Amino acid sequence: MFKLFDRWFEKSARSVAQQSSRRGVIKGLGAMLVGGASIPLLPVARAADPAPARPAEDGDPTSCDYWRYCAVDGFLCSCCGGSYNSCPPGTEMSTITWIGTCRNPVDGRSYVISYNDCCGTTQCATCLCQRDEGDRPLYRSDKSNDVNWCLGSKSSVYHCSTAVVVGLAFEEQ
Amino acid sequence: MFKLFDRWFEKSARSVAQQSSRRGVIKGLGAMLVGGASIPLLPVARAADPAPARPAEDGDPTSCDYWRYCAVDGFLCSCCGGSYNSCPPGTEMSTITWIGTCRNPVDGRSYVISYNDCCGTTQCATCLCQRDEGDRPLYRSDKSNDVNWCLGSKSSVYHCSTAVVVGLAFEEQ
Amino acid sequence: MKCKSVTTTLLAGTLLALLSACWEDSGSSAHAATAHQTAPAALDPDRAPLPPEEFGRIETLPANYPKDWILVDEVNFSSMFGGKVIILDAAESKPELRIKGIMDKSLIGNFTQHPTRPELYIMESFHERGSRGKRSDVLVIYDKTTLNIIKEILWTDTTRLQALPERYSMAVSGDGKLLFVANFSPAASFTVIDLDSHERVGTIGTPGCVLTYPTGKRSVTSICSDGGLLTTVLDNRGQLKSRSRIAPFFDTDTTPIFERPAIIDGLAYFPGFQGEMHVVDMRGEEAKYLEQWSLVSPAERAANWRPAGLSLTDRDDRGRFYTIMQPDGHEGSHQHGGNQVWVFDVKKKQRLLVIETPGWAISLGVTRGDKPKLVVTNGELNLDVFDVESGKLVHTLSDFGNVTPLLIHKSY
Amino acid sequence: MKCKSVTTTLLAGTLLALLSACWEDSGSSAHAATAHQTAPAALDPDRAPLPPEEFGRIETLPANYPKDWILVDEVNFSSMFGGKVIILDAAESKPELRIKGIMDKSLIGNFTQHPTRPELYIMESFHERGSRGKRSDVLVIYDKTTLNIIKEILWTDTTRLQALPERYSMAVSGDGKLLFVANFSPAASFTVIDLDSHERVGTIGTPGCVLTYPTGKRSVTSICSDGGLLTTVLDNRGQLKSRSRIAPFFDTDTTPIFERPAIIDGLAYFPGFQGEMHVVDMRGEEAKYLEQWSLVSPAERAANWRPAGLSLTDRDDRGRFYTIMQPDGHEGSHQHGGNQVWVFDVKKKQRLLVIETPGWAISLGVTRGDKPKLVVTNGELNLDVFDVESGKLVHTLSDFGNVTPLLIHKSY
Repeated sequence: MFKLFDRWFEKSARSVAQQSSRRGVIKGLGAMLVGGASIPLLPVARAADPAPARPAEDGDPTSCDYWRYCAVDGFLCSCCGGSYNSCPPGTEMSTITWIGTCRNPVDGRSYVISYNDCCGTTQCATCLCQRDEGDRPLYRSDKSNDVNWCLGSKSSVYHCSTAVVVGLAFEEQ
Repeated sequence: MFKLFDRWFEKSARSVAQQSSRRGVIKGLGAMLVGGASIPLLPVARAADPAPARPAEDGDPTSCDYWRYCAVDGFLCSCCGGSYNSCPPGTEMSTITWIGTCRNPVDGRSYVISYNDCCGTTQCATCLCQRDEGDRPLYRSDKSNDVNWCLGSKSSVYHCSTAVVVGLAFEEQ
Repeated sequence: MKCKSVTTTLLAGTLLALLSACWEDSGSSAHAATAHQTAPAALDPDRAPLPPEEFGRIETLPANYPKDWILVDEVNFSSMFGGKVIILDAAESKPELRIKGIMDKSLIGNFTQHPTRPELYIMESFHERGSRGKRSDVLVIYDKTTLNIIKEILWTDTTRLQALPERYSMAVSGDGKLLFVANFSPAASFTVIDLDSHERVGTIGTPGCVLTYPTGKRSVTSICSDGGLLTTVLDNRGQLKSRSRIAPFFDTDTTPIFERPAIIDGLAYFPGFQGEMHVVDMRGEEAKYLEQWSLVSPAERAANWRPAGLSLTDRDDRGRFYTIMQPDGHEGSHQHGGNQVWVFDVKKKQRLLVIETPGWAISLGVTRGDKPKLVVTNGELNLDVFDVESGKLVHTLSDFGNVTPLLIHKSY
Repeated sequence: MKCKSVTTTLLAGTLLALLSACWEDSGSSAHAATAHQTAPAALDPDRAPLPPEEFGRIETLPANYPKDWILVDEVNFSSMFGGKVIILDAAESKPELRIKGIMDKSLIGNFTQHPTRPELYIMESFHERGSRGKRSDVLVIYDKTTLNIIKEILWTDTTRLQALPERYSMAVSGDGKLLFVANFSPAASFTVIDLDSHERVGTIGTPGCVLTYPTGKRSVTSICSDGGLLTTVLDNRGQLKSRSRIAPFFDTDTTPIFERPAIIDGLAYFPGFQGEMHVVDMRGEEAKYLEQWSLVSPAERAANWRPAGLSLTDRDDRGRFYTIMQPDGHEGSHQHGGNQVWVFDVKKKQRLLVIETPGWAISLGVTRGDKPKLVVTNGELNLDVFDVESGKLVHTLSDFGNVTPLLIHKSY
């Protein structure tokens, strides 16, 4: 199956293992959930134990098939001087974004992932990753990755996308 | 022989027949010669007969090996909605530029060619043509095609390059 | 910059030496190698030399573009400052002659054109310093023949929709007198421009609903997060007169539809992700949901043949509907394009043609006239041009400055 | 945009319905197909779930960059608004981990860095509306660790040099206290910035001469249209103290030289188009022409082995000189690159190494340290990294957002 920009960015042509993911769990809350720059006050489960005995995640955060990227469409900040949950130097993390629900294959749990864009520098233009699972058109803006989500940041210029764990999806509680 | 940007623009990879050209005939006058937007008052020969009986030029003005392009380095306006001596719609012709001296294979004469840039729209980005015959570094700015010659125009944004016949080179008189 | 100052500042004391050198041919040794390669014609004194040529000539375009011309929305996804609308002759066989003109379109700008007036519209954004500094959102009205700017209208805020290109992020009203421009912050609204005066009339909220499908003479229909529609009816001055909500007809989670209809004779045809076809009557003052039928047979549905792509639908002048189709579709594949284009008679609800797109298809556009050409953004992000009647590939448009040509407009 | 307004404007009356839907898993049927593909782990209740993560984290860089890092001047020749400086680890074997940071560099901006202070400098230009409107030329001073902007200094005119990238379109003075920025309109000058106060000192004309080679403690040498040099000597305040012209030592038509020297221990090595090597002493207050020797043997000269390329020279920390070489050179081929890099001992005037560059070489840069890496812009406009001692290709840097990476800077 072709991805949209296969030839354009060679790396995006790597075959993408389809991650299991479930969504529809949280509907219609996208922008609201992540409207603040700090951890939003969500009715989601928080970790009781900050130091799990075994690795809590597995996989390569610079790879499009990493579990957190199930709904992403953009350049991965992990390849741009940032990480899966931090922005590259000199950029700014957007405060309004869209969300997905991705299943972590290590613990079997589904997490709400916030795909905050990093903004303020010309497009990073590498590691384009288009997964689109659960993506919906603009009319469901909370789940739409076609939008430039550098909204609520000083700059509207898109650089790359992160995948920040917001919390457990409701179904897991 | 590789050209600088061979792979980047496929068209520039077409083999370029080296046109004969002679320069050094007019030295050091570049910007001055074409400093005005109308035909500059040059001590060059003018045509006595505006309607020659036989075709006065030959070749494909969209092709990098066209005789007028002997010293060019840029996108050919002929491929961008303009022609070899006119700018595409919505752009503006720069008034300061660099020159070359190219031999017209049809009449065997050498002409002074002014490579006026068309400015004011993002790069045309097709038909990149790099001939560089007689090109000199920045210290000989009259013959330097590395400079963005969208100088003296309202916009400094380079779009494409023309090749305007200024007149006969001195040696032909 | 005047000649004199160039001369004095740049060449300074060396000018006299250079002038005196003008009459000698000092380049002969350096050029001897190439001078012999092409065996130039001998000087022919009987032939008149080429006359000096005029400086400053700028080309213009016809007010009515030929029917095979297209306008390509080039997002330039890796350098969004450099987005463009590229005007191309899709029928031109010589690649170097295809580009007719280029307009800038900054930061995922939106584009539409007037069907009858010689005007083109681009809604774009700038920061004062590229990616930083004060942002300005600007509607730019272009003269279609010169590609010169007639007017720029600065937005009072910075809320215009920035998303992958949509045919209906802007629209000209049915009576041709108003322009609607979608905003999204993510609060949704649209701004109304009077096209006679080229003045802004105002901005009207569309709570929970996005985009601007032209409806009736001067209404706007938007598509909503509840799976319904909202029609905003404007009065003669372009101000809000009334709103009308069309009840939900799809589920945004389980039976989502594409927000990209083809509008044929005032009827909007919205394909669903799984091959449904929803028909909405846009002819009256308010939109009216008409019916649902299926683009796919039961067997095709079982094989997961689905509409897929980015700008995946269009119509031709004969009223036929075009959509990209993908086999083995699944959740998450709806934007990934397909390997066929299906052409429908929407009155008979019958498929008329299947056009194979061996280079893949991401977006499509159809040219005007009785013998339209189908233009498809292929998997290499070039444009494949097909003859609709024969289904055959005519040629591929590449090397026209394309990076991500994601939306193809027919010309007027 | 506050959460509340998003909610109310975007979701409006549908919010309650959506909230109540939050607790049902309505996506299961749509996702059944993919849910079985990867056989997810069963839920493990003994394992602590991942904690929620902090928003807004931004990475930083070390004040002293590792020796294998390079800074790539990416002109983006087809979308010049989107030029960049890309900070890369040239030694990183995993492609996805090579990029360390990116700075914007608009409209063929110029770049240099301070050898000791944690500052980077970009001179760039903007029009108010992308390619139209008022132009601003701006010097931007970056903090090297955060890549945040410390200060922007707006030029009073719009004359800064816009040309294919040059190492010496800007330079830090020998004493580290001043920054010189080249202007070209085409009248040539340079602007002086005080790096202690981050204030502009003034602009000084260099009639007929361009670029800013740092000379002595606080002089600037420029290269002239007569084949000579001009040294501008500044006083303690960075103001013009005196000018000194160095007599012509080459003919700009018949024996042109590249304006791209490598400066090694204060001696500038300028290769000529046909393999000459001109040495200029930049250690004193005024530049002094020293001597000419040849990079090529008589046999190599007969085979037209010539220096060629765009940014074709550099030096390493051991004081060796590097240049791209081209066989069968001719008039017009001087910028087209070559298939070898030659490394010289400039004291002994001897060639030490020949490194084959099978992917062609257009520009080069050499990393710091005792075991430097040679980084070459190849014919596909990717970067080939060679181990200098073995001459072997280590790997190729591609897919880092490169379009036209025309100048490679070592890091400090």
